[in-house]
Amino acid sequence: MEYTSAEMMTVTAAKALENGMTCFVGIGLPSEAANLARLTHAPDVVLIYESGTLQTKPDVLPLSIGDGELCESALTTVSVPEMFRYWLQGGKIDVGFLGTAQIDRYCNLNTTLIGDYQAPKVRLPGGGGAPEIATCAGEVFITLKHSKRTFVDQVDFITTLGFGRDGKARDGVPNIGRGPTRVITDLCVMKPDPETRELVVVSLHPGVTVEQVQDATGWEIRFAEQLDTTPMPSANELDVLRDLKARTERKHAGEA
Amino acid sequence: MEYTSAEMMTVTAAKALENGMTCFVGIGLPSEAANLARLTHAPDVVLIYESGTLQTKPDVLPLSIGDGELCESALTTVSVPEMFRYWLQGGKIDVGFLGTAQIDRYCNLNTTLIGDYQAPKVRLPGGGGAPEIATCAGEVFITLKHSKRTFVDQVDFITTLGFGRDGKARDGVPNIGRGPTRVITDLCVMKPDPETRELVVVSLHPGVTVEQVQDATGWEIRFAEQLDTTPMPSANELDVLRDLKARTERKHAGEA
Amino acid sequence: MAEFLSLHDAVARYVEDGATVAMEGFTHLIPFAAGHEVIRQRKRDLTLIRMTPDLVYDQLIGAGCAKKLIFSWGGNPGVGSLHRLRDAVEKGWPHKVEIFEHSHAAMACAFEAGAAGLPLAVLRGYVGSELPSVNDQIKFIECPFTGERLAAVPSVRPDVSLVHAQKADRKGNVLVEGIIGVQKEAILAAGKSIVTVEEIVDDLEAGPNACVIPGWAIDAIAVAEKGAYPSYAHGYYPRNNRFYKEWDTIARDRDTFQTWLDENVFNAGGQAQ
Amino acid sequence: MAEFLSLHDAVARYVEDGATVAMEGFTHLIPFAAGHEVIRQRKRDLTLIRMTPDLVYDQLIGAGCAKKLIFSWGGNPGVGSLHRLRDAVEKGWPHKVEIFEHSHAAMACAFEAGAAGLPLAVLRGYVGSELPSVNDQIKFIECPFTGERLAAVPSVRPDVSLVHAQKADRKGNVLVEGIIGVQKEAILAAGKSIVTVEEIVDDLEAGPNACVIPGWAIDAIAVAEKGAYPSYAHGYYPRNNRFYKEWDTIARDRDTFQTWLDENVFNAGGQAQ
Repeated sequence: MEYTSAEMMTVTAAKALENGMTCFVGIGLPSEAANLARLTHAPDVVLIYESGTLQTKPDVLPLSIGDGELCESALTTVSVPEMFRYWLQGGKIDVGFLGTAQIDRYCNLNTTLIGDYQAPKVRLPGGGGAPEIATCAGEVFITLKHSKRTFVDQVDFITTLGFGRDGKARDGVPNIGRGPTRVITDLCVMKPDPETRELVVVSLHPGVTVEQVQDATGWEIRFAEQLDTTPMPSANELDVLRDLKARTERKHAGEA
Repeated sequence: MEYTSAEMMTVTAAKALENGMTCFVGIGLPSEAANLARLTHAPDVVLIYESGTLQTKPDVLPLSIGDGELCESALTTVSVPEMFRYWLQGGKIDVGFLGTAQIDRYCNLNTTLIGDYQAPKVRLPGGGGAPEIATCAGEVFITLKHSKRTFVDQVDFITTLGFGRDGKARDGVPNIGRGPTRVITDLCVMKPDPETRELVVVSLHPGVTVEQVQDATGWEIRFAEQLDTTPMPSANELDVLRDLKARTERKHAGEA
Repeated sequence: MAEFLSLHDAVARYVEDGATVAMEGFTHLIPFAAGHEVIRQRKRDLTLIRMTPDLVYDQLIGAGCAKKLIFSWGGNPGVGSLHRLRDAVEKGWPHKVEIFEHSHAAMACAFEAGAAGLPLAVLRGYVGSELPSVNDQIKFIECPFTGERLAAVPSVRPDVSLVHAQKADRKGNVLVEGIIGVQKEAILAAGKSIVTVEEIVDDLEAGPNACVIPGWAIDAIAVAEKGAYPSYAHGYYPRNNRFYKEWDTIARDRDTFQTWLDENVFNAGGQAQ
Repeated sequence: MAEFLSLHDAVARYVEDGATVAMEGFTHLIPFAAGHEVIRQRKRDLTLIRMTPDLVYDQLIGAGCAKKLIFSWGGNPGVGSLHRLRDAVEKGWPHKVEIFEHSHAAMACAFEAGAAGLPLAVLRGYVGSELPSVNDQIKFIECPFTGERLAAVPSVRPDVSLVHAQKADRKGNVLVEGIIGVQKEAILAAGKSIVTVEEIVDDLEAGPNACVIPGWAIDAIAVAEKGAYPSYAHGYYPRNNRFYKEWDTIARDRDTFQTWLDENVFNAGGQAQ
């Protein structure tokens, strides 16, 4: 079955989630991947959105983090302070699933701005839930499209901690999560080196070359000695994903 | 119409509450007085119990601070942390209505113990909500029976602040309520002197003498120059109070 | 005690030029009608607080109402940028807006602390983030029991909060249901509060632990049917996701925006577009 | 993930001698059945935490389970003293119990902070009270923004919490309704949690913002019909106020208490008296 690189990314990101995990879900690509996981191999994955919806099972993908669909299909909905205090900071989240505008070799994320803070070239939306998702969740998965614009040597601003400018920013900090454990793009899967925390490509998507990944990365990226090929999406995964996206499209187009 | 000194106390305490006030209600005498107020001159008095019941209208008096009656007749019921944080500490309470085991000339309250803390002669239940009700509510009314055992020169322990051992403990403290503004007993009504904060008898109940009050007080208590006579309970007030107590008696006796 | 007022009168009475104003609603129950009334009354120099400034704040900023913005995520959810916010921050049009930027966790805690009457909120936050280097309202304290370093931010205590809710009863008690965000906190933390509602009912029909805010904790209630539209009201009408997407085009250009504002706010009575 | 266990097995697995244990329920849903199981299993040296230790804690203390008590109001509500607690504190029978005493506001905030994963709670509390002079767990901090002096207490983080609730569904999600106290906080703050419920149902039939605790945040669920009796369960059975009054006589005398305990706990299977 044919598939696009975007589908490859979503299916691979979905597979990162295990059944039964509690996942704090970012909007956009993470939300797509997390719901695909729920509809395929991980029916009991627990999806939590920062709008307060606990254990939600939306039939279509939400456009915003607080679509009505999320509340209607949730086990219960709590206030936003409770969500961040009891559920995230309280240590109830296994994995935070995030997107980002920029990422660097130490997995630091920038969603604040391009350029200088006082005179930005491009002002981005800001941190939202990410700064504390990244430090309070047990671990963090990141998914985004691979390009030199997004994979930069140094992020313009650390909105959200990966491992800091030197890879050591989590060392010795009490009550902090493990941080990013994998990054999934449309080209490959990366994991931080267990020692230096620098991102290492561990798996190339079928048909993708080392050169392609290097060309789309703003620093000289490392590749694992044992470089795997990411498993292809199954027909079922693609079917479920396409159905989900088609349902979503119809729903959002139909609203007036 | 004849009445007991206990009824006189309750009716007088009830009259202290004005219609529309929000009142954080202690169990026992304060609860009896506050509900009498609601059933007579102050139908829109808002009664709040620390169990989380907001704006409750119990048909019978609760035995505990969290009887089912309180929740069933409440506008809504919130968690106990929310009650203390948003409603009490958040400054939404006009008046806290408290009882006590001991009170001194500066209106300090002791509900902790008689004797020494490490080797108590009598261990009392403790502070409960009172310490913060007394400082976070706009003002505080206190009601208790008058005796040398309860009105002592120095409380054995300041569980709950009146005006401190020297009458000055509220001076210069930011974000603190006015503190006790009246004390109602079965003999009289007292108010703190506006300067020294020492309790002054401002009104004797009908038939009560200055000597009786002095004999029931553990220090040389002051009397206002203009000493009023407390208004007698009306027939309606007594009827409503007796009905309430009879209903309560029947309800609690009937439970198995 | 909640007074039933027209939205015009409520805003005229309680929203003053220069005030600190929170209009809340976490993607749900966003008080568009109230925001438009603020624009129509040409309020100026407002310090606007909101975790997720979205279209209504884009509109307020583009209309020149704002002097400062305190926020944690400023975008068009699922669509992209807020172009009026960006134009103000990047190019100073219609004038410069000063921004104080937080994370959601910190803002949520700051609303909670505001409702709780505290001057500060304490959280395990901002670890490794560079936000503290650009926002001097973020400090750190040491736990006196464990020595752990924790973040502290000032609580949110707006002069006035405006929120939208499903319904009020005739005594002014308000029910908020569904994604309740920080609405209760916004009301309780504020000096004055205005709640717009879809309707007034005899009985809220709320469960024992529903999010009900007593009338005596609210200053003004104004009926604003579809007052959250194009956002949504759980149980009443869905979110107009299409408009959220269209806004990207409308707001991208100053003239298109101005035209939209004239047609849909200034010349549109007391109703949301 | 919540496991459905018998109450015996849940207590045997999760309540260890020497553990810090919170059994909560603010006058409502008091976990009597669970407390009695702890007594039957002769657990020892427990640090018992509870805002309002009432009869069940009086029973636990009289039965010799407790080493320490952290509390804010220890009485028989509306009736008087807890005689077993007094006997332990005043006369050391059956042995001395160390007490750490707070106000309700501080305990409520400490449970909230525990659920929020924080090491401390900050509140405007204890002003002018002498409690800080007898409880070294009460400290004061200075607000870095306003300079105001605020109280700080360690958060409550029990090894295990036991609470009673109305019902669970077949996935172990629990509904608590009515006076919800600090039950949710007790569960979320604890290392392990046991929830007893009146019944297991197919559907909780809860409103959108009801107090529902997901099964994956709970360790064990045990059915205990009338598990809160003589306390009450909103929607199931009323409080037995008469028993609360009778307890005053039962508990006043050591022998009467022992006899009661034998008859109603030790020789009474896995059910509340």
